[in-house]
Amino acid sequence: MDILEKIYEMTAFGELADSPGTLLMIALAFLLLYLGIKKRYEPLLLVPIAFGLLLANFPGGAMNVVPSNAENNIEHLGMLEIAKQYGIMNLLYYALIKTGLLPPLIFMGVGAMTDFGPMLRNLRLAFFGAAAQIGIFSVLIAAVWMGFTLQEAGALGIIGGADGPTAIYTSIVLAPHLLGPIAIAAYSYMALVPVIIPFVVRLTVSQKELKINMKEQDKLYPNRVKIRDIRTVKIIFPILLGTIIALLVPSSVPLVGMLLFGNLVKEIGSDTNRLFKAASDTIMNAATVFLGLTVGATMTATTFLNSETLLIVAGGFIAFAISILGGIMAVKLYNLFSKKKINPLIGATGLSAVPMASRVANELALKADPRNHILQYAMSSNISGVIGSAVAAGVLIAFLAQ
Amino acid sequence: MDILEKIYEMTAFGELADSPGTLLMIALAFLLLYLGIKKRYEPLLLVPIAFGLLLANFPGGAMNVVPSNAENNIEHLGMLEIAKQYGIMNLLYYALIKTGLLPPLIFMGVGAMTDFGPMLRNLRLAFFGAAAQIGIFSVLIAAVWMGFTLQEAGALGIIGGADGPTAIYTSIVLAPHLLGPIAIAAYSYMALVPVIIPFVVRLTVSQKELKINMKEQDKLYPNRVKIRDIRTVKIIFPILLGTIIALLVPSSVPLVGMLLFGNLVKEIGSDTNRLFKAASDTIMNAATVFLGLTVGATMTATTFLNSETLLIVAGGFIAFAISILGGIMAVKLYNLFSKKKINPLIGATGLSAVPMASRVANELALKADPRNHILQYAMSSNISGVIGSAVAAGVLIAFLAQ
Amino acid sequence: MDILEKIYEMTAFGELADSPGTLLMIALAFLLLYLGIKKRYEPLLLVPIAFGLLLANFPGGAMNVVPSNAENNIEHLGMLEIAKQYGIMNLLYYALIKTGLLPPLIFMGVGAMTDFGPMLRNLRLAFFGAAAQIGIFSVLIAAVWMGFTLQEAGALGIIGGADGPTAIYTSIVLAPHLLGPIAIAAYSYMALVPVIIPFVVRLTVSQKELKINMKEQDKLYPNRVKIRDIRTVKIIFPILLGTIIALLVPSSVPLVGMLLFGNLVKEIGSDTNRLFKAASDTIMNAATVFLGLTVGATMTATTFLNSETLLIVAGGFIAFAISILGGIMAVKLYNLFSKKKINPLIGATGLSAVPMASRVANELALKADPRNHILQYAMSSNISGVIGSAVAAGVLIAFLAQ
Amino acid sequence: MSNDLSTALLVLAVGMITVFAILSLVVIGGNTLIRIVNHFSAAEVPATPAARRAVPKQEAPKIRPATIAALAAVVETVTHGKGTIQKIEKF
Amino acid sequence: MSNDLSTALLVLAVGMITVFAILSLVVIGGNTLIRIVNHFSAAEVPATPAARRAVPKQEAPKIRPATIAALAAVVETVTHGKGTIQKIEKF
Amino acid sequence: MSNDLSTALLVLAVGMITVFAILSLVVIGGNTLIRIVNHFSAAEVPATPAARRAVPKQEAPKIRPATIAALAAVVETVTHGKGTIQKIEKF
Ligand code: NA
Ligand code: NA
Ligand code: NA
Repeated sequence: MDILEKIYEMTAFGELADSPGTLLMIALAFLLLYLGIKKRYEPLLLVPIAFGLLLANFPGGAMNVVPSNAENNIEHLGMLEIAKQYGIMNLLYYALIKTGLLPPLIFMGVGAMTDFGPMLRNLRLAFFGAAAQIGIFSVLIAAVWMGFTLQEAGALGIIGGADGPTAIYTSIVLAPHLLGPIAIAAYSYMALVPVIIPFVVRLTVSQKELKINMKEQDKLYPNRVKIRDIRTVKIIFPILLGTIIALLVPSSVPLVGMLLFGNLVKEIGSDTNRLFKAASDTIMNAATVFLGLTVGATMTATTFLNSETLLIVAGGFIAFAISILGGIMAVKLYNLFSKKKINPLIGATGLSAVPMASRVANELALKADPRNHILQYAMSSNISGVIGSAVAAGVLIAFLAQ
Repeated sequence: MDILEKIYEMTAFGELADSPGTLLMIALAFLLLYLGIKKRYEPLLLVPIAFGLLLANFPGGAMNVVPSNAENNIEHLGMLEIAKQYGIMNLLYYALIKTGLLPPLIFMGVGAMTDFGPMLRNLRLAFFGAAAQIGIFSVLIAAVWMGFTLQEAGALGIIGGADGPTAIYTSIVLAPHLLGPIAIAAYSYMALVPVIIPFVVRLTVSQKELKINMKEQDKLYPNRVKIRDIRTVKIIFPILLGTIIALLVPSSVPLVGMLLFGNLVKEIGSDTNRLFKAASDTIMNAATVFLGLTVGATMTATTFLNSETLLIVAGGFIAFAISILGGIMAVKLYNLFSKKKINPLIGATGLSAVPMASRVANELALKADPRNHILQYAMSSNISGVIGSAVAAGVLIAFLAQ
Repeated sequence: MDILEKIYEMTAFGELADSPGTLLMIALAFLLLYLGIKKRYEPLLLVPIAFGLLLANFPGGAMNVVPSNAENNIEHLGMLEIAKQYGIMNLLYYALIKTGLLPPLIFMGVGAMTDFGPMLRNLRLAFFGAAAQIGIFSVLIAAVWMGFTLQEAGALGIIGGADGPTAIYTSIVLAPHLLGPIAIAAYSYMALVPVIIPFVVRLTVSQKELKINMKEQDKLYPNRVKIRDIRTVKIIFPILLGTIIALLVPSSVPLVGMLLFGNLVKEIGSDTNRLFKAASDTIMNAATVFLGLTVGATMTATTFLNSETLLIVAGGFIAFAISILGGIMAVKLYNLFSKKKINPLIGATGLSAVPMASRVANELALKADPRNHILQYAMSSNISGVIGSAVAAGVLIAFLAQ
Repeated sequence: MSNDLSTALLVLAVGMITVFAILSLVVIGGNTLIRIVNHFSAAEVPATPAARRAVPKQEAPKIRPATIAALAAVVETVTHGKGTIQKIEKF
Repeated sequence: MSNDLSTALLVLAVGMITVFAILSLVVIGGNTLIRIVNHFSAAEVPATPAARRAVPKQEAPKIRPATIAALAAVVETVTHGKGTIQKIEKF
Repeated sequence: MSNDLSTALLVLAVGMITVFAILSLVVIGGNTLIRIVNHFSAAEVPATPAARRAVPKQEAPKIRPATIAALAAVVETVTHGKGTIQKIEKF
């Protein structure tokens, strides 16, 4: 039966029998598809990641990302050579991901979809986006202590920034071999924010604190500055913000600079509408497709099924929890010294995970007191948490990149 | 007259006089433009192919694709070196086509525009998409017999798959020097489906068979399974399909996997709408522009004007005809043994060329009996013909790629 | 204070103190942002150029374009190596700009947004798009005389073509080190057309001439040819135009060919609507974003702050003025010999800068005589000025490229 | 028979067997899938419709066809047959 | 005169001659094209207008605002306020 | 304490200080910006609103705000508050 033998050789069954771990990876892909589609966990990212994972783990399809090493020397091949020898998935990975190109492009899109209005109207609350970065650095230390290298630990910690593109960009620079599990952990926990935030809040915030009504506080202690010309402020603000950050943490410019460019072309309006469409739609959507598929394709049995992955999953959760805790504690500290009280939930949203965290915080506040709408206030620290994470990533890169 | 001499040197007239075949190529470009614009033969592909052909054959414009060989070693140059030495058309060709990138991306778009609904509702008929692949392999044998190499013969045969991106992908892998004529033959014959299918049907199908009414057969012998939750089925189906194909023919994963990813993000709906827009619009449209222009630019007098091109044109037609015939005969064979009869036109549409073939079959059925609407049934074998061709391409690549 | 020292090292202040010229560059970026946003000078290009300039001049951000030289040998590195060593801005620059890819893609979009209708209806006036190219070649001679190399002088002269992508493409080929100032000069003067054209017109055209009424002249001396089937003419015209130009100036094919392809898919209509969308929207918008950012990023204190930049700014203005003058004088010459008079403003719009120049000319005519609408006539020489500049660029490249 | 020809014949055999095998599996697998989904959707019939309504596909499926037909007729009348409705979205 | 200057003068001459030559050819060629197309379209005048209407360009510029207002009113009535017109295209 | 751990501690200190410093500067800078813009916009109050209206965001340059308001009111009334105008384009 020559023909049947040839057919068997062509199929993937032989290779599957040789590496049974691959079946686990395929099962993981199905699980992620289930979470993304049915449970609606960040479907825009989890679905393509899961599909890339699926494609990568069908043996013989040559759709898995092959890590570059001293032997295969992929990093120094031309793009055409990579495509010929390793297929289109590696072409996409080495051209778009390994070059660090896609995360800044996605940040440009994030910027074009971000409205700094709520933050500008409650600028003081932006401060609490800083405290919620503590999870990043705490887990960095814990991970180093557990034996990760400094670079790996930094990439692990950045999960606590609760921002997908930031986590991916930092991983690419510091520890590309951990890209897959870090991306999955980051997006999964962002999807789980409706579970994680209430969990931490219940442990640390009293009912009385949850009932702190931001609007009433505003009436009692009114802001002195009203914004008269929001359009002009919104146009100048991203330029100002970019200048401040670029001067202090230049290594965060590829991320933050693109975010603010996207925001600027949005705020200018019709004059730059073509640029806005490119940033928020054309480039953003295509980048999301390729990012998801290629990140998924980095995960094969050999690169994924090890104890590091489990530690990343555990560490990522801890980083999230500590970040939320940090934000809450900073508010509590502030309330000790200020007459004008702030709802600790505003600290929790410093985590980022925009706008999910704000919505969750708003619901928690409404549950404690049905008239206590804090969404607009939460958005302020929420957006500043994105900036905070990008700055933290810049610091990690400046100190740890090799 | 130094100035006039300089002007003459700058113009293309000198080079045109040296290679009169170029005028033939320019005439071919005009013909294809006429067919695409006035006759509306697959204008989305034929117009850019024709324009690329035109640009490539104006001497001195440096817009023709230069094949890589041992001497110029283009395949191992960097992208910037290719652009500097050979111009932007070669840059696009070597970055997007020679890497095999565009056909899978276009397949992603095809998937995002494919509705498996008609196929799922008449799943049994999908079986006849298999028989209509016989043209591919018949012409493979004939071409080998006529002296083509195995690789060239496979690329020639795949024209019979009646699917543009599949034909282009297979040609890139097996015989890139034949890419131009194969692409033109494939798209031309797809445009000629309203002529070719009636031609084959008239020779082989009786009026009585044309009058077989699928709806009445369905009433006489009803399906036992009704679909209660089409949305869930449509979401799981591409994942199931991908898994089956990937296990059996891994080499078709780059094509079929991307098709099914496009389909999945379409079926999930609003949650992945951004991915759907990227797949079906942004990436698809840009890919079509670049595919057409560069495929057209591969054809110059030296690469195109030879006997091989004529054989490809002839062989492509035969492959189409045999595929249609195969589908029809499979139905006839089935009807011999089954009480529930199937209209042989359902076999003919196994060719693929979606949805043109189904429309043509429907018209033929209505001509024989004005109440005999078979469109929904024809779409089933029609779509499964696309899968069949992609699988056939995978087999060709698995056995013949060097 | 080890920590503060580390922080200081991380910031950009040290480097800023070392190269104070960078502060001037940042100030220039703010000025350009002001001009683009508030003054609405070509915001689609000036805003991204200004932002790219800003990003490039924050020290330590690694967002500035590093010129390739014999030492760093960037031109011969792979894309991944460029990204790793020089960051994503250099990746974008070397992949999209230095390869010469983006200007032809933008020209495709320009073509898809150009309507040749007004030109076809007043075809005779297209002739005056030729005379307005004299500024290009005059400034070429002046620049050579002042000590620029032939290549630099050609790139400087092309500013007088008043067409952004043409100027950028020619600069990339002839003098890439001058790309930044040339792009800024070209777009700034295009934005200043409402000032420059009236300035030249006031010096050279009499009130009597401004009152020449094109419609009345048309009634007195009617055209013999009316267009009966504008759609067919518009479809064939780009093909005809492309063939004429390609035969005479093959080196302009990458620009003009893409322009005409974009125009063709627009004129064909719904059959090629997907290609039209790609050309005029998807590809165009993304290309504009990347072109602007990278062109801006080529300008750093070391490459920009020198006397050449000042000469380019001055030379560009002179080229604009001479081009306008050339167009006006050609009309005056024609009027000497023809009974049917032409308004000299039609000559001025031969400059190109579509459609701004036509609008300005129309306003000047209306100011002289409120019933004298010349917009449709001005558009004819205006559009032909684009073709004229692209042809002139082709001649420069054919004779001067090394 | 040349070596190439015998390879070509082998590819013919393998190819057609594979295509038939895969499409058979698609038919069988698809039918199994439909049955399984039917099984679960039968069980949760009372629950799902509401839930699904909350997650509509692409664009608003709940504008009744009758309404659309009415609209189309109106558009046809008002535009003298030159206009069509491209997209109707619910809010 | 330096060598570069003489090259520049040559380029000026060649450039202006070429630009004038090409635009002359465009004028002549364009006029010829219009005449030829006129010739053929004259022949098929009764046939084409209808056919052309069937394949219109990109999008319809000529739907009158009044028509749109009427349409909008109708849509609101029929959909009980739940529909809006997103896009109206001519065919 | 290992070398890596001390580096990690240093990064923690530097990182948190930097993040706090930057967000403080953002708060201060943002407030200063608002005050400055307020100062200028107060000065040009009579001039700007009209000017700004002439340059509205995203699209529709020449549909007058009054028209839009009227339209919006109509939609609001007819749709009982469930409809919105998504896009108005001139033709
Ligand atoms: Na964060
Ligand atoms: Na097929
Ligand atoms: Na010009």
